[in-house]
Order: sequence, then C-alpha cells, then structure tokens
Amino acid sequence: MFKKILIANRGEIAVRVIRACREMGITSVAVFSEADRKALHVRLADEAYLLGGASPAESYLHIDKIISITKRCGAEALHPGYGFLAENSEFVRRCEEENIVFIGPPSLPMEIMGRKTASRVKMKGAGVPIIPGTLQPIDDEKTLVKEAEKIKLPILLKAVSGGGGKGLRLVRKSEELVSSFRLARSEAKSSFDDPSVYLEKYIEEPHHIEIQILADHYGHVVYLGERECSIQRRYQKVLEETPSPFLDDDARHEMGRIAVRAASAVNYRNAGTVEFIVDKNRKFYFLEMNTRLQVEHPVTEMVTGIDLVKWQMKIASGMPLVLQQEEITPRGHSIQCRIYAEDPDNDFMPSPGKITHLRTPSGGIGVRYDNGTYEGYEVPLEYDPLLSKLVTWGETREEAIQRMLRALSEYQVYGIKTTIPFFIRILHHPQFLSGNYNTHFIEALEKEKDGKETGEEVVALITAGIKTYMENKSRSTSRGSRKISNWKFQGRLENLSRRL
Amino acid sequence: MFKKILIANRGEIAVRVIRACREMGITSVAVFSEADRKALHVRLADEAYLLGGASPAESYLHIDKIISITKRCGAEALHPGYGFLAENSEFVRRCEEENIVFIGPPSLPMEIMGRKTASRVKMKGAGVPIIPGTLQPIDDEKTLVKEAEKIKLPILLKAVSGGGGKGLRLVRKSEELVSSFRLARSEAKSSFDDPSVYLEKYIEEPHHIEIQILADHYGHVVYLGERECSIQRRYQKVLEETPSPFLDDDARHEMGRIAVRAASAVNYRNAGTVEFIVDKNRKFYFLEMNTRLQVEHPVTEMVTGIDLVKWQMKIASGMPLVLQQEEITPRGHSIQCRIYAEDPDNDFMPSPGKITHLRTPSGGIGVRYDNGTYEGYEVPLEYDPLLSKLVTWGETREEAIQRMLRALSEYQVYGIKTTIPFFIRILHHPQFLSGNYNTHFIEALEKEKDGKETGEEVVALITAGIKTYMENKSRSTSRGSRKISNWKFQGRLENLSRRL
Amino acid sequence: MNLSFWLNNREYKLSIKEKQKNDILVDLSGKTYEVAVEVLNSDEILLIIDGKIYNAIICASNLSFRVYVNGQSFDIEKKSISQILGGMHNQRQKRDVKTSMPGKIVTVFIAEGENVEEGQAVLILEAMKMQNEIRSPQKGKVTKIIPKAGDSVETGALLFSME
Amino acid sequence: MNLSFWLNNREYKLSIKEKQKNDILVDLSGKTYEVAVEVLNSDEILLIIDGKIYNAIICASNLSFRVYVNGQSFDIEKKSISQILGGMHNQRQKRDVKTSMPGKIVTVFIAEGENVEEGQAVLILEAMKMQNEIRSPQKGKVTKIIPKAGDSVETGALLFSME
Repeated sequence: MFKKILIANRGEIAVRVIRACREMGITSVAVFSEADRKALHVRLADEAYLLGGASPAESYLHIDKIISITKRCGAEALHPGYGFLAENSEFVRRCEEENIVFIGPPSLPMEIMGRKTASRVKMKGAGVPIIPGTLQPIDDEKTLVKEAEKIKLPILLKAVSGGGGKGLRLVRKSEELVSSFRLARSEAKSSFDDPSVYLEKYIEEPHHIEIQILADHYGHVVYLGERECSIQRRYQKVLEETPSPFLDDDARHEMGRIAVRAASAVNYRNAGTVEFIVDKNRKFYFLEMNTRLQVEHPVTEMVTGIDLVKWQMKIASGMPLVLQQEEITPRGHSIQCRIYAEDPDNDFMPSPGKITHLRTPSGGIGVRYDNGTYEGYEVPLEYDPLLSKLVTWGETREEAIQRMLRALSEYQVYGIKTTIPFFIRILHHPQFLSGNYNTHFIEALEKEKDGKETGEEVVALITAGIKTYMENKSRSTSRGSRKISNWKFQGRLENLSRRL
Repeated sequence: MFKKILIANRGEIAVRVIRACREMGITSVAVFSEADRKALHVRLADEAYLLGGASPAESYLHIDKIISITKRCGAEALHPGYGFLAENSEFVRRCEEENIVFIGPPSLPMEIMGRKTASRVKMKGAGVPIIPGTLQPIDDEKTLVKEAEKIKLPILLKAVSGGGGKGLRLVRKSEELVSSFRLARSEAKSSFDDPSVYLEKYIEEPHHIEIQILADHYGHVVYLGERECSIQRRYQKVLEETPSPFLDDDARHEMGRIAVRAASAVNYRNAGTVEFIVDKNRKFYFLEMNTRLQVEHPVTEMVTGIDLVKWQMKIASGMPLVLQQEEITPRGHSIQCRIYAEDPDNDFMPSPGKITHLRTPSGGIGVRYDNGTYEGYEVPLEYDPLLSKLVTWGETREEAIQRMLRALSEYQVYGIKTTIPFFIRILHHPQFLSGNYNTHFIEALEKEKDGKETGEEVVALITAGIKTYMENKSRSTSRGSRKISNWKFQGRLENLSRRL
Repeated sequence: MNLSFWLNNREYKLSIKEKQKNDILVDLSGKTYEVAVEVLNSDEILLIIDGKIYNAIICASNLSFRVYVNGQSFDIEKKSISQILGGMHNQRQKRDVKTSMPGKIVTVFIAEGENVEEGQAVLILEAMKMQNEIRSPQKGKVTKIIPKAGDSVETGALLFSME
Repeated sequence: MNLSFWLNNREYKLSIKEKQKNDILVDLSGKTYEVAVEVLNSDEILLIIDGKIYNAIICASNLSFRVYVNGQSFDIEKKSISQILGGMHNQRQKRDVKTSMPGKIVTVFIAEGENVEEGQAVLILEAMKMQNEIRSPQKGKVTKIIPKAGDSVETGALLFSME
C-alpha cells in the first residue's frame, strides 16, 4: 500500500479522501489555492502545499505545479477526486510518464469514454444498448437533415466533448433543426474548444440511472448496484438514492451485467460509473461512463458497507479485487442531498460568503455528513458551490426519507443561503414520495406555488422585540459611560417616531 | 402510534429519543432542571417544561412532577432513557395507575430483575445457568462461613439491591471473609438502604458479554446479537463492541437462545439486555438483566440496521414485533467509546465546565456521533459526566478500530478534560487489538507507563511565540491609544527580564 | 416597552413586559404570547412559546435585525430615521437592482434607455462556476447600467436602475 | 523578536523573524522552523511546519497562554514578574493541593498535623455523581485542611497544605 498520497482537489471530496487515507495509515497531502488557505481540507490533511492563485487555472487545473509538488513531497500516488483534472486524460498521461500512480483508470479508457461518439461506437460493438442516433459527428447540414429524418423527431443535438448540459439542444420541430444545430456547434466550440455535434433520439420521460463498478488490474469487474439520479436541475443532479424505486430486481441485475460488459470492453480499471437513460417502459440505453468517483458515491457505500475510496486505493496499488459479485448484497435504502450555497428563493443564485453560524446534522443511526466547511468559513466565489453532502440510510425508503427530514431540520447554515429548504420541499412532495418521478420532476416542482409559512415570522418578530428589550434593560442598569451615546441616539429616534 | 411522548431524562439519551420521535412524526416533550436550561435536549425537543432545582431529587427523580407534567402536556407515553427512573418499578407502577404508557417493561418483571436473589431463583427455575452461590441473602456470619466453604474461595459478596460496584467485595482469603461481609453490608445499607448481601463464586479472568433482546405484547421474543463489555473501569463500562472477538458462532447463538428464555421466564416486554459472565473457557452464567435501553445500544443498531428506540415505541404502542429471528443478520463490526468529562491524566477526576471549542467527529461512512453537548455549553456538575458516544462501524473489526482512531483524531473538546486521549491509548494497545481481553484490561493498562510525546509541545511553543509576535506587530501599527498601557507593561516586563 | 418593526414591507407593533426573570409577555398584532427566554450567548436565544421551542439567532445592526429561526432568515427593520424620512419619496417607482453576490459580468444584453419586460434578462453575472441571468424585476425602462462585460462586482454593488 | 517561555517548569527561548507575510522563521532551542501561518480567527491559528499541518487554538491571559494542539492542552507562561520574584521562595517543599473541579466534600480521612504517604487518600470530593479520592501528592505532614465533610468547594479552592 502507498505511504503518501497527494489529493489534487478541494472541498468535501478532498476531505473524504483525506479521511480514508487516515484510516489506512497513509499520509495525506493537500494542495490549495490562495482562496483556500483556510479551507477544511487544508486543516485536516497531514501536509499541505500552496498551488498558486485563486483561479482554477492557476491552481487545481495547473498540471505542472501539481506534478511537481507530488514529486517534491514524495507522494507515490495522486487522487484526483471529481471535477478539475479527474477526467483529463492528458493529465493521466503525464502521471504515467512521471511514474506517479494515478488513482483512477489508465489514460486510454478515459480517452475513449471522454469522447461521446467514440464510446458509442465501442459500446455498440460490445453489445451494450445505445440510444438510436449517429455514431459519428455531423459536420454539414445536409447530413443533419437526412439523419434526423431517419431517427425521427424529437431528437437531441449533443456535443461530442460535452457534459453538464452545455452544447445540448432538444429539437421537437423540423423547422428548428438547422438553427439549433448552429447554436449547439457554437456553444460546443466555446465551451469545449470542439464544435463537433452528433444526433440522438430524444427519450421521453427519461430516468437517469447509473451503475457503480469496480475493476482491478487482473480483469475482475463487479457492479455495486444502481443509483437513481433523475432529480436534476439544469442537467445537474441534486438528490440521488439507491435502490431506484423505479427498477425491479431483474432490470437492476441486467443493467449491472451490461455495465460490467461496458467496462470490460475498454479495459477499464478502478472505480467507475456507467450511466443509463431508462425510458418509461424500463428499456435502458448507455448514456456515458464517468471515469472517476461520483459525487453521489456515498449512497452505494451506505447500502453495501463497502468503502469505495479505500478500494480505489487498494486497486491502484495493485491489490486484487477480492470482492465477489455474489458477496455484494445491498441492505436498506440510502438518499443523498447535495447542499449547495445557492438561494432557492432567488433562482438558485450562488451565495458565497461567510458561514456565521453552523449547526451540523450529525447524530443517531444512519446519518452521514460529508462536509467541506466549518463555522466561520468563508465560502469562496471561485469554485463549485457544493458545501456538503447529507446522506441518510434507513431499513426502508420511507425511513431514509424521514431520517433525512429529521437531519435537515437540525442542519442550519446561517450567513449564506443554501438549498436546505428546497430539499425539505422535495422530500414532502407526493410525487417524490411515490417513487415514480423522472428527470422533469424539478421543473414541474418549480412551477408549483409555495405557500409561505408564517409561524417563524412571528417568532422572528418576538425575538427582535425581546432582544431590544433586554439590551435596553442592560443599558439602563450598566454604569459604563461608553453606552450613553447609543442610549441617546435611541432616545432621539424614539422622539422622532413619536412626532410622526 | 403515539402523537406525543415525554422524555424523562437528559443528556445524549434524551437527544437520542427526541431524534427518533422526530423521524416518526411524534411530538417530543423535554423536561429539564434549573441546571439544564441551556441543555441540548431542551434545544432540540418540540416542547419543554421546567421540572425544578438542579439536584436529581428535585428534577429527574421527582416522580410526582414528571407524572403531572406528562398529564398536563397531553403526552400519551413516557420514555425513561437509562439511569434516573428507568429501573424504578415504583415509578412504572405510578405510570400504570395514571394511564401513561411507560416505554419499557411492566413493573413486575422489572421488580424481579431488580432484586438479585429473586432473579437468580427465577432464572435457575427457567434453566438459565447462574453463577454458583446462594439463592437467598445471608444474614448471619455462621451461615456465611458454611456457604463460603461449600462454594470455595475466591468468592464475591454482593448487595442484593446492588449495582455499579457498590456493596461488592472480593474475598480471596478465609480470614478476610467476616470483615468483608460486615463492610459489604454497611456499604449496601448506606447505598441502597438495604443491607442484604449474598454469595457468588468469583469467576477468574471474566468476560462481560450481554445479549440484546426485544419482546412484544404477544409473547414473541428475539435476540439481536451480543455486545462485548469487558473494557471496564471501576465496574463501569467504557468501550463496547459487537460482535465479541472472544465468542464463536455456536456460543453466541446459545447465549441468544438462553437470553430469550430468561426474558420469557419473567414475561418481559420491550427492549432489554441479559448480561452474562463468561469464563476463560467460554462457559457463561447469567449475571443480571437490565430492564431498559443500554448506553451501548448503538453498536447493535450499527450492525443490524435496526433502530431499537423506534422498536421500543412501536412495542409500547401495542404493535406486534414483526421481526423474525432468522431475519436478524448482523453485518460488520461496531465499536462505541463513551466520551466522559473526566481527566485521564489525573485519576479520571470529573471535569465539569464550559466547552470553549468543539470539533465534532462526523463525516464519512460508518461514523456515528450521539451527543448531548455543543460548543459554548457548560457541562454541569450535578449529573453523570457522559458527554457523547462515538460509534464506528467497519466491514471488519480492524476497519472499525481504524475508523474510530480517525474519528477520535478529529474530535477535539477544549475547555474541559475528556477521556478521548485514553481511548486513543486503548485502541493502540496490542492486547486490545488482539481481541483477547477481559475485565482486568484497564487495570493493567493504567499500570503501564505512558511515553509522553513532545511534537505537540514544540508546536504549542511556536504558536505562543507567533501569537506574541503578531499581537506586538498589530499593536505597533494600530493607532488606538487604549493599547499603549499593555505595551508599556510589556516593555517593563522585558526590562525586568533583562536585568536578571 | 412599545416597539414598532418592519418586516416584508409590513409594520408590526409589539408591546413587551417582563413578568419575572426569563419570563416575558409579548403582545404582537393583538395576540399575547408568554415567552420563556434563555440567552445562550450574545447572539443566540432559546425561546419557549406555549411550550414550543425555538432556537433563534439574532444579529443586530444600527437600524435592523437579521433573525434566523428554523433555517429561515428574516430581516427586520427598526422604525428608523431613514424609513421615516425616506418614506415619502420612496413612493416613486424608481428601482435599483443590486447584486447579492460578488462576481464577474459576462454579458450585458440591454442598453441604457431600453424598455424591458418583467423577468427579461438584463445581464449575466458569473460566480461559483455558474452563469446567472440577472432579470428585470418589473416592466419598465432601464435608465442606467453600471458595469460592462468583463467587470468584477462586489456584493451590494448597483447593477442597473429602472423606472 | 526574542521571547522566553516556561512550559512544565522548563524555560524555552524563542527568536521570531518574519520572512514575508504568512511566512515566519522561529528559532526554538537551537532549531529553526519555517512556519506558514494562517489566522483562522481571533483564537485559532493554522500552522504549516515543514509541510505538516497543525490547528492550534490559543487563549491568552496577562501572564500565560493556554494552547490546544491535537487534542492536548499546554499552559505556557510568559517570563513574568511573579515567576521572577516568586522564583526564590518557591524552593521550600511546601505544597498546596487545590481542587480542579467544584464539588462537595464527603469525608476527610486525615487530621491536621498527621503524616501521610505519597498517594494516600486525604479526603473524598463528590462531583458528577462520582466519589473522587483526593490523594497526597508526596510523603509528608498535612499542615492544614481547609474544608470539612459536607462543605461545597469551588474550582481552584485550597483543600489542604503539606510540608
């Protein structure tokens, strides 16, 4: 096993990896940007080195600096977390050249899976079902029209190098086809420096369900159940659960077997996730493979008891995956809420700033709190607004939901806005409770009116009143002369009020 | 199910029960003493009522007040937690008379199990193995000598109404027998207002292992595995784990079956624990039954996934125990450390006072933190010094231990002393790691010398130096006139130092 | 003690009387609440109102309070000079749109003097790796736009004014 | 800047020099440490010494610091007037035993003037539902016992003196 690992990331995922290192007796090395000098991952690591300026380009995306620090501090391996350089095959190649063990897949499968058309070709060849559409990028408008007629509208235009909803266009009417194609190409060009776009049949009322896999150096691949990720906002997942309330056992095992086949087809290694689109008839199609740890990996850990980050390290160090498929027996139900520094009452605007008060939601059976913040911490403007992940486990889905609501009720973040109230709404919603929801759920939810509660308003007013009363009282009994000016000011104010 | 429950307790166990209520949609009612106005259980409950003065007699032991508040606030049921009135059969009888559902056993089995000689008679009759010794209290010294000769030294003299090591005497030499008998009787009289004492054979190198059971209104009883509780200090448990590294599967199932028989013999109901003494040859004997929730119940919850407090409420409300014995399949390993406000470097002196800084050990898979405190909280002098329980789970015992060490390293309580450093010592000890330890472990550990580390000393000195430097610097750049006197004082000090 | 507060553009009148230590009667909009009060620290108060428990955090500035209750925040203004004096000429429908977060201006869609619909995007502000459309709060004319594309803005900075 | 501190009855000399902002050289007992410093808040400092990270909490009083590092606490005294002046007559083997916690005296075993062994129980103090034996720190004569059975004592109160 490694003696020292560098974590090329920040926030909750860096903290997650540092904790796994500590449990394995591995020295953890953090790197940080100027904006992250006081960050939690720096506080918890064994060692820490400054990367550079606050912008990702100067720090967490700066390949040369990261490689150089890794070599200088004597780390044998590097964990990329998710985001930043985690799926950058160029970076992986550099690690390979410099003899640094990259805790993730080799560069080749990463490259194949990183290009959508290449992975579609590969998957089709391996017998993995793919969404009807083109296998190659479309360059001219004539081919576009021809192919669109072949697979029939509605269709999706997708950037070959895309992700996160950028360079994505849904076309329902044929007269929008060409203009959407031009827009998708220009967005793809500006976002990924690659204008290539291809066509896919649009699946109505889609479910987004993914399979976690683990693969070792010796060709042994297992799947660890699915995660239901259909609760999305602007193509970003916000809440995940396992098992999916939409699948039956036959479907989940079939998807698991296909996911293993997909990974084997590209000689995949380490932890990875095969994402599927599932239509309303439970027919499923390969969507893409995430060649890294997922943000939502904790729900799988909660039901299987298997620590995925530790397995990432064991596999990277060359240990065989001793887990057998039949030994992996998920138990109960788990849900994860991604707590973002965003204002759900104001169109999910980011809300950076200082966390003045923090009540964390720990305590009791089945509550997990993976955090990247602390009281007094200033949430920086430069990075993803994910503050923490709150995960619960229950014997049943209902218990996991009730536990999440309980934990959310104890979780209070003051000073900035968070998505906590938004999750409380989701978890009370009849359609979510029914378990039958698809990727359109949040869109529909946002259109519903929100009946404003007023009980807390009354309490807030009473609090302000009592605070004023008590300060007044302590002022009139205190002998300090410094207080007098405030007192006078208050007097003048009250005089003014009376006059009006 | 109940709509409203009153929790007649304080500290972490009251918080534990409040959280279960919230998850079940039950309104929770806290009661509190004058010393607990700011306590966490008051902050988290839905409703709260003052009991009275700080002393237990005026508050948490005051039966009339508690009954009256329960009726006034409309709670249908009452949860006693552990300690205080939890095993007071007089209190249970009062609840029964007043039509308040007591969440625990009926008064009769509680009474039988509360008197050691009565329970020994009952258990012997039911075919539960008991420790060789007398079945009746011994009143005169002649009988004492005769009985001691019969079962042979070493023997234990035990108070019939005893508990917590009081009124307990080990006799190894016959010349100490009579004087020990007198001491034990006088201690029993002053501690329990009952001088009765009986004899038991002393088991050498004993293990203390207990079985958790659940029993419903309809005679259905199941066992939920064992807890190894041999890590004790002055007859008080400090660390518990499950499964016991000392037992094999045959022994644990046999003990489970006997525990069910013990509970059935007294028509037990609700959650309970049958404690056994296990000798070095794995022969086991009934020790006593705890007719309530145990402090260490979380380790059982962690491996079974079953929420014991919720089952307590379901059973009390008359629901049948749908759990079948073969469905209860413990997974992995769990350990609990009881974090006390005590100074392990000073003979475990209690250390009440204000928690000035608190870093809680949450985060990651398999860490549970059941707390009764918060930053800024003043730990009162009047009650048990248990601050919190830190519980970890792992796929293996080794993983649970490593995870506990990781969590303890993140758990920092400043302002008062705690037993955290003591647990770090235990968890590094070869004998603990081997899993083969008995109730003498801590005694032996305390005799070992502790090599003081010095790395932190250097850091502390550097911190003090830098703090002084920075304050000095900010003083010399600040323009405020108020600072000058300090500055002068410092100057005078430095002059003085130079002169010497 | 009689007080007057503003919350969400509505005025509330409170009357406060101390029955005994830790026990306060509050009259609010004609209803009387008996409140047991426990001060946890300088900015945190535990209230028990009719047996129900509330943890409130309160931060005071000269003219207003920010109160946090059950995860929600409320900005309560004292009946202040600015409100009293400013009450008159705030009637005109002039409206300033400020930013609630620091960030970088990516695009400005509207020119000064243009008319916009309610909800129409006026500019895009990038923060935390996300592009956020800042929309017009009302139908009207954009009289002034302060930043231009590429500018960085701090929290509270004026973005544009409308009439 | 040169400083002198006392910790566990040992004197330490420090020399402190600022290389640049957040980067400080500390000389301690002949060894030089390069320390990157991050002030988290008024009483918490993050130190990176040779790459290794330490979170330190430091509370200062006039004459001493209490520093918390990795769950351990250290009381560090500045070279103070009391130490300088008191250094001389602290030599005599007189010793006062004070209580580190408030509580109630249950029993006093020893009478004034009696001789005791090191570790012998002098009295029992009850606190937090536990009876705690307060033992003699050394062999010698108990010259004075302040509280009697039934008395309540506060933290820091003198229990008995020895010679």
